[in-house]
Amino acid sequence: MKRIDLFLSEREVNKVCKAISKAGVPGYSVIRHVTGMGLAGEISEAMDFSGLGANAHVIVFCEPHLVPAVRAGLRPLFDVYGGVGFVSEAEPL
Amino acid sequence: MKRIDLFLSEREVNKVCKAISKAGVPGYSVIRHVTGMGLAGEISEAMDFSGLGANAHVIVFCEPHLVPAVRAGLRPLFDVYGGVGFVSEAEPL
Amino acid sequence: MKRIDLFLSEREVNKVCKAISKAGVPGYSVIRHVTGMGLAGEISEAMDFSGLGANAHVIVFCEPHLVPAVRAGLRPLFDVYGGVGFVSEAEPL
Amino acid sequence: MQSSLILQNLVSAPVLFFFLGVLAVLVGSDLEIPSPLPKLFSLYLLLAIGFKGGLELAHSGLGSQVLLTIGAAVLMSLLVPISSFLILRTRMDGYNAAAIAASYGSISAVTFITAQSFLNVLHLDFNGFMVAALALMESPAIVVGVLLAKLAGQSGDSLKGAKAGGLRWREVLQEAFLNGSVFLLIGSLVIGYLVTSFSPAGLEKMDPFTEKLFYGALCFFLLDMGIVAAQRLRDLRRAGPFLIGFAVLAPLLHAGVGLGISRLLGLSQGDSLLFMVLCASASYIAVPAAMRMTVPQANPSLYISSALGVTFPFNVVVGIPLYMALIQRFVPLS
Amino acid sequence: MQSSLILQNLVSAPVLFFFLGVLAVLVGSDLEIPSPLPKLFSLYLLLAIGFKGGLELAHSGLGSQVLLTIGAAVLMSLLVPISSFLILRTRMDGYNAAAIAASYGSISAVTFITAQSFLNVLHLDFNGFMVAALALMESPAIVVGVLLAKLAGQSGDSLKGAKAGGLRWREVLQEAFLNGSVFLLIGSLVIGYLVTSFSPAGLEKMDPFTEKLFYGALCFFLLDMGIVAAQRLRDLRRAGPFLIGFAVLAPLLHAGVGLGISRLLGLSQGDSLLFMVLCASASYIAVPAAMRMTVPQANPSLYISSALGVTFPFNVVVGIPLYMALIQRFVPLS
Amino acid sequence: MQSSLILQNLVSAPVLFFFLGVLAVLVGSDLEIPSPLPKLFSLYLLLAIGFKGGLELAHSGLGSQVLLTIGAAVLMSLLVPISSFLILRTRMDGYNAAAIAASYGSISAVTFITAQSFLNVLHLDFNGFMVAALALMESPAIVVGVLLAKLAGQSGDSLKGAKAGGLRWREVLQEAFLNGSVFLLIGSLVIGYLVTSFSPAGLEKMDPFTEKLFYGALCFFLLDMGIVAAQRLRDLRRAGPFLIGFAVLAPLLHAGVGLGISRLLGLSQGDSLLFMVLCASASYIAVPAAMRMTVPQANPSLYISSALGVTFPFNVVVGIPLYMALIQRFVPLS
Ligand SMILES: Nc1ncnc2c1ncn2[C@@H]1O[C@H](COP(=O)(O)O)[C@@H](O)[C@H]1O
Ligand SMILES: Nc1ncnc2c1ncn2[C@@H]1O[C@H](COP(=O)(O)O)[C@@H](O)[C@H]1O
Ligand SMILES: Nc1ncnc2c1ncn2[C@@H]1O[C@H](COP(=O)(O)O)[C@@H](O)[C@H]1O
Ligand code: NA
Ligand code: NA
Ligand code: NA
Repeated sequence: MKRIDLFLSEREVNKVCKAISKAGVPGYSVIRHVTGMGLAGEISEAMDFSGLGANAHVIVFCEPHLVPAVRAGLRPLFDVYGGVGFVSEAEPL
Repeated sequence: MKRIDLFLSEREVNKVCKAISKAGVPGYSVIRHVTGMGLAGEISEAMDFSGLGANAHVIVFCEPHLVPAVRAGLRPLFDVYGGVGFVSEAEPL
Repeated sequence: MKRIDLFLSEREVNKVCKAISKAGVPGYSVIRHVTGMGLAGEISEAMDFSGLGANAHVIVFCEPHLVPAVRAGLRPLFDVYGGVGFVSEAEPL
Repeated sequence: MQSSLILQNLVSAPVLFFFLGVLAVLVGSDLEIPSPLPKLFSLYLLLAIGFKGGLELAHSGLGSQVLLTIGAAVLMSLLVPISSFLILRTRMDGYNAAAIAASYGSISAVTFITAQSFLNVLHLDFNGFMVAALALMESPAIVVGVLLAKLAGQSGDSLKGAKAGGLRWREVLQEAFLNGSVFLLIGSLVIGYLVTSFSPAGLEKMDPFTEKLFYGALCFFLLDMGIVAAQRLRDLRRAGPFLIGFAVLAPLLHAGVGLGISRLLGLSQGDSLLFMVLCASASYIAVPAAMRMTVPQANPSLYISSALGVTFPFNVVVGIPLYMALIQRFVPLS
Repeated sequence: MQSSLILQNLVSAPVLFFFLGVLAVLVGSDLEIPSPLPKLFSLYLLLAIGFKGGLELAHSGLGSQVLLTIGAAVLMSLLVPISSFLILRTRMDGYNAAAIAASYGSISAVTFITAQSFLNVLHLDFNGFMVAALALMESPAIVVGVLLAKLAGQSGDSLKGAKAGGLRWREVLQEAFLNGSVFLLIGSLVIGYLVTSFSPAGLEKMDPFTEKLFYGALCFFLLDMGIVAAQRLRDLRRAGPFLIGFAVLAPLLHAGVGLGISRLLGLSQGDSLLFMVLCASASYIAVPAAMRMTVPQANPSLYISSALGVTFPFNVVVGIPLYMALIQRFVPLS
Repeated sequence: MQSSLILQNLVSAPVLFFFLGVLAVLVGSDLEIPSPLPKLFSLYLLLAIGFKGGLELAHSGLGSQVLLTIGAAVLMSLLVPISSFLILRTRMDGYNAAAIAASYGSISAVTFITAQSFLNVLHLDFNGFMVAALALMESPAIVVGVLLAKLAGQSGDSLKGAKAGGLRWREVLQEAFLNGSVFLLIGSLVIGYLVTSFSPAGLEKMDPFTEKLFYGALCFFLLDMGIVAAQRLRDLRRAGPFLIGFAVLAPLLHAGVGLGISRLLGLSQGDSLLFMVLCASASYIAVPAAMRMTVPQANPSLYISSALGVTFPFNVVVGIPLYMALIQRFVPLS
């Protein structure tokens, strides 16, 4: 089993969730109000009042064979809006 | 060392924390306000005003020999209320 | 690639972020409002109104050779203020 | 008459803000009231409604009509779940039937408040003790719901009920009586009563908070309720026509019974409307939170969607003016 | 005269709380208004300003001067982005130029509110329909901004524009007209209008919420704006002197044009100030949220920092009294 | 007399809401005020109390009695930590003794506010400059606490003190004077003073926010304080009888000294109560946040639990009426 960790702007969370659902994952979890630092510089919650939001952390546990579909679904979004993803090993409890 | 990731409804967080403490883990961390998708369908924060809450993400780092006790403690809760758990490898920094 | 998970008091988040930036990591993510249990006992959000805060979870994905620098930068902070860190394996998505 | 009542109700600020929330979802706006702000408004409304209820209860005293009315209300909160369960059980499993039945036996504080605002606009009086009735209708319905679920579970059609084992009474009573919403409402009622009785100087200082701010805060909360209710409409399609039909017809039926009881008790027009609304409304605050813990086998999206997605908007938009029209026909102006 | 106006403005509570927020950041205090509390205040201010605008629009009616003024305001929100783009394009890429231009074509509701408070202190009247102008200036500027970005993208200097493909009109219009802030503002305006027209009894009950609480809530929000604006100052150094210069000179230029139009339309002194402030202010609520989605190639820190870090404080501290001084010179007391 | 004062205090809305919160925890209700809502109320209370204090300071001016009283208050905030440290040091390590001592030298704004509400009910006047005293008592106690911890660390019994190295003065002063709570309180005081002095027209517009809303917001905050204080009771058992005894006897001792100073200064009955409460109360807002950073060797659960779990409820429930009874005996009605 694989664990996928995605970090992206809260504004695109719905788009990302749709993309990974379409890839066929059995479930996912979303943590909002994540701040951080990446290529696009520092992201804080200071502009939250404007609807701009901070980052979100999306966690997906799925079978290894789904990873390419998830990657393919996210590539266009990450290319346009930024965001990063990482994969690691896991097993069900 | 093992890393255990649990996702469950916020309503049962206290029960789950008690169960893993009883299993003897040295510590744990809890992230509330997690939304997501699983067997029980989509979970949002929309009903938060009613005390229903969204999901929580519980993270435990512990020695491998404790994993079976954690699993055994959580099984009855997950059977009744839903929730999922995953295990992966880790080491202290 | 390595994944580093840090748990520490919200009060020291800025200090920790500075320390890991100095170690040269390419990015990091911070989740605040984390509660939990560790050597220092139970940490809740109950004192948030006072500016004391709960815990934060800092996640860093970086090349393995940076891990010692991160560790060295955090050691003095963790020694004084408490906090724990864990490392695991990961790859870019 | 009736159409003017409906219009009167429709152009009130709280109802319009409810529609604004619904519209936001329908047209795809990203308007949202982020958590925990809705909780702030729900805590505030419970505190304020409880405090004001206690204040007026202290003024009206605990006469026989007060006790009779409260008794009748509690009785309804015991009977409605049972009759609803019998109807629902014909088409769905016992756990879901029990959880939905508990919802309809209990009340919706926001529907009640909206009815009060409506009465204000019509310059019709109502008694403060109706809030005591409201506060006391939450818990019995929860207890009955859990008992029904237990009964249904034993009769063999349980999903994962085998695990649930014996009835955990302590937990059931805790959820029924110590549920945060119920506790705050009753607690504020008692505080309002005590302050009015023993330290009336403090009332004036609470007034800007519990009274003046109330209407605006209600608008804000209803904006959020509109958003949440509209999001629930999607779930509803999955629930099917039977449940949707129940969610519209049950309030009518319960309001009708409520009207009959109001006549028997000789309530005023204003109190009659509030009594009918208590009977007709379904809980989406205390009951879902309690059912999630005590009847985990039931599907929350069913009981939340029918109570919040259908019955609540129905009562707020159509029900309140409709019940008022019936009252104007059958209840004499006292 | 002018210096007394500046002082008058400087010692008003909202402006002082803004400075307190700025000071907190400069001296390194850990004072913060944690999320989502600032959102509560921004939602509240939009709701209250919209509702009050609708109320006054219902009182003033939609006469020809009202329509002319609103028309002129919308025209400014179309022209300002174009002229700003042409200036900005000389020194930066098309995407950033377009996104910043959209910001300056749109408006800042908080600057507008602060100008209203300023007028209150001077006992100068203004018309409620100016809020309608404010509400209608957000969306056109967003649409123009996206069109400019698209044009710039096609002319070849795109960063990652190749991927963006054809203009997604649906998404652009959604961000322009259904953006949460725009939607709430316009929706509250319509509700204020409807309630005033059809159910005026409800107005008095809204008053403590939308009117009485307003000034204090504005202070709280400006405290947060001061913190956020000061945090932005750092980003600004990276933006360079050209953008900083633009962020100070553009409001002056736009306010000047606004003054000319006010004279043409024969607006009163109060309305002239509001019109000038609408032209001079730049959006940091609706526009950044919309640009992030529709022109992702632009760097948010540029358009947010210039609008929020420079133009907003400039208008609130120096601009408003300065524009008023000009008005006292050029616009007769009606 | 005294028992009627206690009753009078007990049935006030703020105190009753405090008890409701305590009760919620004791009976196991899931009532909670989710974060960051308590922060909203604490920021609001600090802003409002500061602003009102500044307003009244502007009215009363900075006469010699004002300066003397403030000076005496600051002196107490320097001496109380030292004497408390000497007592606490007999039974616990230096770091914990120092951190707890700092708490008791500083003040609790909510206790102060509750005392003001109590005076209002008794129709006793008090002077606005007492808020200035309150604002100035936070920082000195923090500095003294850190110095004591440093001293204790050097005398050899440090836990992990070796690492702490030299005193980081910059950080200590930052935590003492720029701590968010202290900064907002003093900042609002200055703003209230400036607005009152230079732009009194703005005062009336702030009034609904800072004055009218205050009592209700205090109730809401005390509901949360009740919950948090009751949760702390568990920690307290671990703290042991010595600390619990200290947490009850220290306020009595400090209030007694405060009464003596009040007599010397010739304060009115109202001001005497506020002065005694400043001396008797212990900080659980600014000081814990500061000690966590500057004396990390101390165990937060000790200083928070004693200040918030024991001293705060003791002062609010028993202390205030008791001090008032003493005042009625020893301070002449001016
Ligand atoms: N495959 C998954 N990956 C990540 N999170 C999951 C996954 N499956 C379930 N979850 C989380 O666990 C919660 C409960 O799952 P369930 O009990 O299956 O409804 C969901 O709402 C998600 O937040
Ligand atoms: N074994 C663990 N697994 C997960 N989180 C932990 C663990 N130990 C400590 N933590 C987190 O780290 C925080 C600080 O730990 P400590 O410094 O040991 O009190 C705790 O409050 C927890 O949130
Ligand atoms: N190496 C990293 N480790 C953890 N989080 C990261 C890392 N790089 C980026 N992120 C997160 O992903 C967000 C978007 O990254 P980017 O698109 O590179 O700006 C950042 O704001 C961080 O929250
Ligand atoms: Na009912
Ligand atoms: Na503009
Ligand atoms: Na003290």
